[in-house]
Amino acid sequence: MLLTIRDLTKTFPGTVALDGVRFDLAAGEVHALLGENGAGKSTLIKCLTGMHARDGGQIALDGQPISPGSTQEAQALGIGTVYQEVNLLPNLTVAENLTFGRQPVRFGMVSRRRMHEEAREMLAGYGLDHVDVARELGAYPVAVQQIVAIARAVALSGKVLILDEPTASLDARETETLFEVVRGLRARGLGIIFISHFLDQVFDLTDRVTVLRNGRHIVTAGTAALNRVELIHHMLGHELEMAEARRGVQRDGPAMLRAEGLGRRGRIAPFDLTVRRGEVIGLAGLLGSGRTETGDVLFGRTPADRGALREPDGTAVELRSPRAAIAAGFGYAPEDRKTDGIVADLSVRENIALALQARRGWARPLPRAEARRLAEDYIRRLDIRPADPEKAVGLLSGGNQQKVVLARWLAMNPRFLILDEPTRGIDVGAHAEILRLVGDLTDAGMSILLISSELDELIAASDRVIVVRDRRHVSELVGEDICTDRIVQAIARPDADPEGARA
Amino acid sequence: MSQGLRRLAPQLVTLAAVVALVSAFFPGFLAVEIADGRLVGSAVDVLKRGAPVALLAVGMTLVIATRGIDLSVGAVMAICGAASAWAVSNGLGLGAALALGLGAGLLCGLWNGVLVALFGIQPIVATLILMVAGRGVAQMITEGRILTFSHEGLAFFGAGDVVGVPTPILIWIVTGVAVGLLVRRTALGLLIEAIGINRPASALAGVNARVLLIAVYVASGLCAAIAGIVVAADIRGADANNAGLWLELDAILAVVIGGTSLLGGRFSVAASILGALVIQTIDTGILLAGFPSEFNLVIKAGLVVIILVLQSPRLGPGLPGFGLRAPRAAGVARTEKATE
Amino acid sequence: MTSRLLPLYATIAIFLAAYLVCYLQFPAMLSTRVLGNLLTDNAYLGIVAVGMTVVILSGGIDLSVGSVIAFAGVFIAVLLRDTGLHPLAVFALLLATTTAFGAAMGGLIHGLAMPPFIVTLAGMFLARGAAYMLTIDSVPIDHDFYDMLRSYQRLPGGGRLTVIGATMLLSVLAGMILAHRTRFGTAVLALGGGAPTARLMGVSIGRTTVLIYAFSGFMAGLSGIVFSIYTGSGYPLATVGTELTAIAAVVIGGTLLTGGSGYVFGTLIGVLTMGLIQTYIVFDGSLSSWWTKIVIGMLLLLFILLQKGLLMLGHGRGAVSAT
Amino acid sequence: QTIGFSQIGSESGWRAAETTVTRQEAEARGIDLRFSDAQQRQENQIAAIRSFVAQGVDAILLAPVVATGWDSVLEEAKEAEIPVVLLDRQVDSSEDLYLTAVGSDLVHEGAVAGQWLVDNKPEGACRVVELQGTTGSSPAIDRANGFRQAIEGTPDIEIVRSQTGDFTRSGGKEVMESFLQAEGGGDNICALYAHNDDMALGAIQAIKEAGIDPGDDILIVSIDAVPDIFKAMAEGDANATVELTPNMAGPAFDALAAYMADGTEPEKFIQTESALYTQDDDPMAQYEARKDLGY
Ligand SMILES: Nc1ncnc2c1ncn2[C@@H]1O[C@H](COP(=O)(O)OP(=O)(O)OP(=O)(O)O)[C@@H](O)[C@H]1O
Ligand SMILES: Nc1ncnc2c1ncn2[C@@H]1O[C@H](COP(=O)(O)OP(=O)(O)OP(=O)(O)O)[C@@H](O)[C@H]1O
Ligand SMILES: [Mg+2]
Ligand SMILES: [Mg+2]
Repeated sequence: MLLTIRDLTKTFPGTVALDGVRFDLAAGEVHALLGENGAGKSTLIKCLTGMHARDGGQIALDGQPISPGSTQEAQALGIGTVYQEVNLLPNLTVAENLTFGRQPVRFGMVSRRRMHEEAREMLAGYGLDHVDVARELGAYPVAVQQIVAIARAVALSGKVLILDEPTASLDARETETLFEVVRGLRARGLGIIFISHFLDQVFDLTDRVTVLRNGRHIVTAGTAALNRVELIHHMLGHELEMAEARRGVQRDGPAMLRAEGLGRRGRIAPFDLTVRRGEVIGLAGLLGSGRTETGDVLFGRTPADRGALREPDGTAVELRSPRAAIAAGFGYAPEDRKTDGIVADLSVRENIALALQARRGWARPLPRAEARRLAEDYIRRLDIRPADPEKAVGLLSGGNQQKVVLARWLAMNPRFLILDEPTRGIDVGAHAEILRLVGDLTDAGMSILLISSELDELIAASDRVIVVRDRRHVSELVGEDICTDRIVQAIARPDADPEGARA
Repeated sequence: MSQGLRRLAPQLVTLAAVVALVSAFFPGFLAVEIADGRLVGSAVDVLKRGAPVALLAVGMTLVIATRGIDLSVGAVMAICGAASAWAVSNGLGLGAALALGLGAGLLCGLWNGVLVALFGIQPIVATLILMVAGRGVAQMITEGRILTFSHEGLAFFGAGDVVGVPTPILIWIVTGVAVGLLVRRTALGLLIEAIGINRPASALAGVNARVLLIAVYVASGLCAAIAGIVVAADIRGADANNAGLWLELDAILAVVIGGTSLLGGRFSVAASILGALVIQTIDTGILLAGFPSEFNLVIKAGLVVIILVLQSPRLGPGLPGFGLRAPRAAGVARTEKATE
Repeated sequence: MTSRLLPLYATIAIFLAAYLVCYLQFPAMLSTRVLGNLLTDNAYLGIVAVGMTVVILSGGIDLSVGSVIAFAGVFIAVLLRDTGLHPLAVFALLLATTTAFGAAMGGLIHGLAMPPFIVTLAGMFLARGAAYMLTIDSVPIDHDFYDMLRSYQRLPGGGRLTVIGATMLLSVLAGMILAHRTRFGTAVLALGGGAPTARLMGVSIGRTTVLIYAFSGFMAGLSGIVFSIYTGSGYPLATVGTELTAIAAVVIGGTLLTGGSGYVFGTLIGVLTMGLIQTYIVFDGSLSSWWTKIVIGMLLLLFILLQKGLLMLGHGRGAVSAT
Repeated sequence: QTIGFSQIGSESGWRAAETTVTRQEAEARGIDLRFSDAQQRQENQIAAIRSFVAQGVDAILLAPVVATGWDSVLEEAKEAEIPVVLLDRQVDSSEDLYLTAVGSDLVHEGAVAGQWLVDNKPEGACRVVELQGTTGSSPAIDRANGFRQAIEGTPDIEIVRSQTGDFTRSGGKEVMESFLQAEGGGDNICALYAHNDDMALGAIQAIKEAGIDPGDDILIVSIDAVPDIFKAMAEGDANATVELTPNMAGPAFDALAAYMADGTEPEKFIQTESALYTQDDDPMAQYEARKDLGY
């Protein structure tokens, strides 16, 4: 075995994150690490690479016990990692990020020319030829950043490559590129740990699977020997009740909002959109196509500079700021939960009550008992773990943080809710739970704008799908047209954009 | 209630330790007697002399909770003291004097708040501007001299007493309790903490970050105004050059000793006031102990370092009473930096 | 590439424009004499600001530098007076002391997870207090070697390029190389971009923090040497508040106080801008004490607002962020 | 005629008065005065002098913030043939670098104050507390020394406590409060020596608030002769002050005029009088005479 982990234990105050976990990684395999949100996957990785000090257990690489104290030491041992949360430094250039710590040096000074050359070489094969390595990383979209992070980790990993949810913000094409690279590395004899909530990808890419649940090792098996249902059963400890697709349930509620030529220069071209009561509108498109921008304009985050949003009776809805939008009964769960969603040091209770409190105004505090009831209610309904309303949100696992942000908006009971990638980083169980919730909410009359990169999800949940391309709403699909082929077709439109052809 | 006490425990222990230390050098430190119907004693002096820093610390706590800092409070003290002194020495009466002083503080706070919240200037720089220019404004009011007055009504705020208790003590207690109640009995505290921890996310949740930011700087300006009036009333004169000089640093120190992080977020007004008392006890203790003046700074620096080391979250668990500060979630998922 | 450089260009443009305005009002401002003075008079500030830039780039702050400069002056003066050591030996001792002092602060900041603002504030009290303990008097420095250090190169037009002015330019150059051309510099920027991320990237946070504050301590020591050459004495009350001037210069130079973005060369421009303001006020000579303060504050504000304005124009769009 | 004036700052009422008087004197002589406020910083003063030189003024007045460190900039002025006159404080540079110095002898001031106490102390032992100026500033050092020299031969007088009050009123008041606490509520103190009047005025308030009678129970002697101390004297709260005249510029301008007219070299030190004022010198009249000088 390339890497063996035995009896790994890690406790945080109030949480046993890992409880005697074992894990093996062979050279030349891709090993999936699976489990619900908060199962302990990221913690396992962090203990392995020295980010967290482990409480107990042994780790051996090539039979030698190792105990890296920092990412640096892990890298020196040949373990390259793409972490789930923070990855790279947006204020440094792409080249600096890629070669960080190993920049080519001459006479003590970094040779920019050679650094840029090296960086370009490292990026070769990822389809990022258009990226200027001398520009700051922050100038590029998340997807590019994610791939840069992967390229860096690949270059650093002599023996082991760890990918913690690398595909969460990638689209299909980029995911495929990544998989090609991973397969190449596997062929070269590397061991690869792959964490993901996308089971399709797991079956597509990996050789073996290890499932964690509540910090315990549940099973390790060859991927081919498992089927989807078994796998989910291992992860959840019970069967998954699937939410049925909405198609056919078609609703024609009365129009509730009408956008007329709403747009903002440089962000999103003017678009018309009618939102009906109780319907789910899906927004499909490639990364950077302008979906988030649509949401931003509708919520007043980047106020529109043209057009208007009107009530059915013709009065304009004021959308100059998020506050105005909230006052108009809107809600918005943003795409980037870490920077725009959670307030890390506040407790789960306070995070859930935050928007409600902001709407009530500072002078009318939400009684503590009421806030607690609210928090406990949503902790139960969304299965937020650990179920402690007083825990600081920043200490929750990624997926659970996402649920807290959702709970904040559900507690507001808005009439129009914008969900930008609500299921990113969320496990299968919660995924289904959220989709079911979307169904329940619309039944109760709420309208939802759903932005998602997962076509299956869009198809399952939407009454209508609007396709966005190059910051423009290009087509609208309803009824039977809502299917993968039609959407992909509309997104790609080969004649316009031959390069991004197959999504 | 017990939770509140737990939050204050490190500060209370620190204060007790410093008091014990000073008492070792000056045994009569805690003795309080009643002379001419008023309380006198070193401990009373500490409470009285601590008033300016305690008042500044109240406002500074709110500003720091929003991840800001207010370097201008010393200069604002000078301006407001000067404005009040100017008013009484021009025969305007007590009401006008207080109104002018507080009004000046409000304007200064508004100025800072607008620069920070609307123009997006970083707090250190924004308030540095008023720190430099403000003292000039104060000097302009007093024309460079010490503007003395003999108005008993105004002097009462610095040198008077109510049933034997010096007025400055009552003023900071009342201000502290009022602000403490205001932020904790309403949702202000929560909202301030939220924008301090993650302003973009809070704004997106509908928190009116701009107005709140301006409000905390205004609060800080008002606290500085009260402190400025107390100081001017104390010496019956506005000393534009020296009133509040470098007190902003003491106030910030008080907030930090009080356990509020300079990175914003969770705060406690009461703990900051305790921090101010710790600093004043050290200052008074140095005076009482009778060391030569050139040792003052070294002693103060040494004690501050020791206190900070003992309160450090990294050393916490080993020492009873300390390290009770909750581990920050910062390491896990804090927004790195408020992008502009 | 450009977006990071934009604040730098804005700073340079504003400085040149301001110089033009001054020149139009007082033609003597464009003499080599004034230019030479700008370098000499701000040499100590420039040097310490280079150290401050590195600290600020890492997301920290160093409030101790003003006191350290004063300490350095007193240290040199007292040692030269009381011992037979050669100035160079004293310089070496001093630089070792201030560097160690900086390193100790860096160690505390990292080791205790305390904010730099507070640790260096304590350092500020401590260094000033240490200066007092050496002497409370101002001590003149009388040494032949110092006369040599005070030599200068005459420029056409009566100006002088002094040794200390040249030292400042060299320090800026060294700072530019360190911050922008070495692995250490990248690590500093990484730290400024966010410590947790930097840690994930393999930056040794503790080592880097210690080195950063040690560097700042070293530069403060060097600045103290230059200051002692400039004034030919040591005085424990010298350079009170210089840390704030240095911070203002760094910020005017286009470095973000939050860290992670900025240029050492911009700091040079920031320092010269502060010097220009000072010179302009002296040339004008009509401001009372209080108007001097108010005008300095307003000019600072003007520079910062102009910079913001230019940046916005450069980005080609208005307020982007939501509140 | 253009003359540059590098002033230390405006840290005290006395200094503000000096600035005012200098301006008045310049105006009376038709001099174009270029004023520069150095905000207590020597480096600013040096830079200002260099700018004056670059500007080509006819003469420079310098009130040096500290005694040391002026050699090179004074040399520069000398090279440019611009005479420099020092005001109110000395420098330790060679005498040929400046035309003359106008000022009072700080040590002498302290000595005058000390002598007054020697002459007026009550019978028996006298425990004195001292409010020092800003630690490290030359007036604080010299005034402390002068006072000690004067009381040296009088074993009855003992300085029991000495702390800095930073030359400010509030500093004086705060430190005096702790002195009173430390010295048995003030019963053990016979006299207070303050390095300037402002601190004395602050201390007087502290003494009054402690229920003691300043001027009688505790003798008060200080230096500067600012208007407010005369008021206190008139009310019997203060006993004596040593004058430091703010009119240093008058003699300086006269010396400069003579020098420029025919090259008359003035004396190197033009000492102003350190007059002693007590309650017997009609303090109210003194107050009226001074109150509009910008103190
Ligand atoms: N620094 C920490 N302090 C306290 N608790 C923590 C900390 N980090 C993680 N936890 C807890 O440890 C448990 C495991 O978290 P971990 O991040 O490993 O989950 P995960 O399997 O990666 O989940 P996800 O799929 O949501 O990313 C969670 O209950 C989490 O709340
Ligand atoms: N400051 C900026 N300057 C220039 N372009 C920017 C800036 N910020 C974002 N963009 C561009 O806007 C797009 C935003 O990326 P993002 O991936 O969020 O787009 P999106 O339309 O919301 O797609 P998705 O929702 O799938 O992520 C990217 O294409 C990025 O290049
Ligand atoms: Mg995870
Ligand atoms: Mg998006």
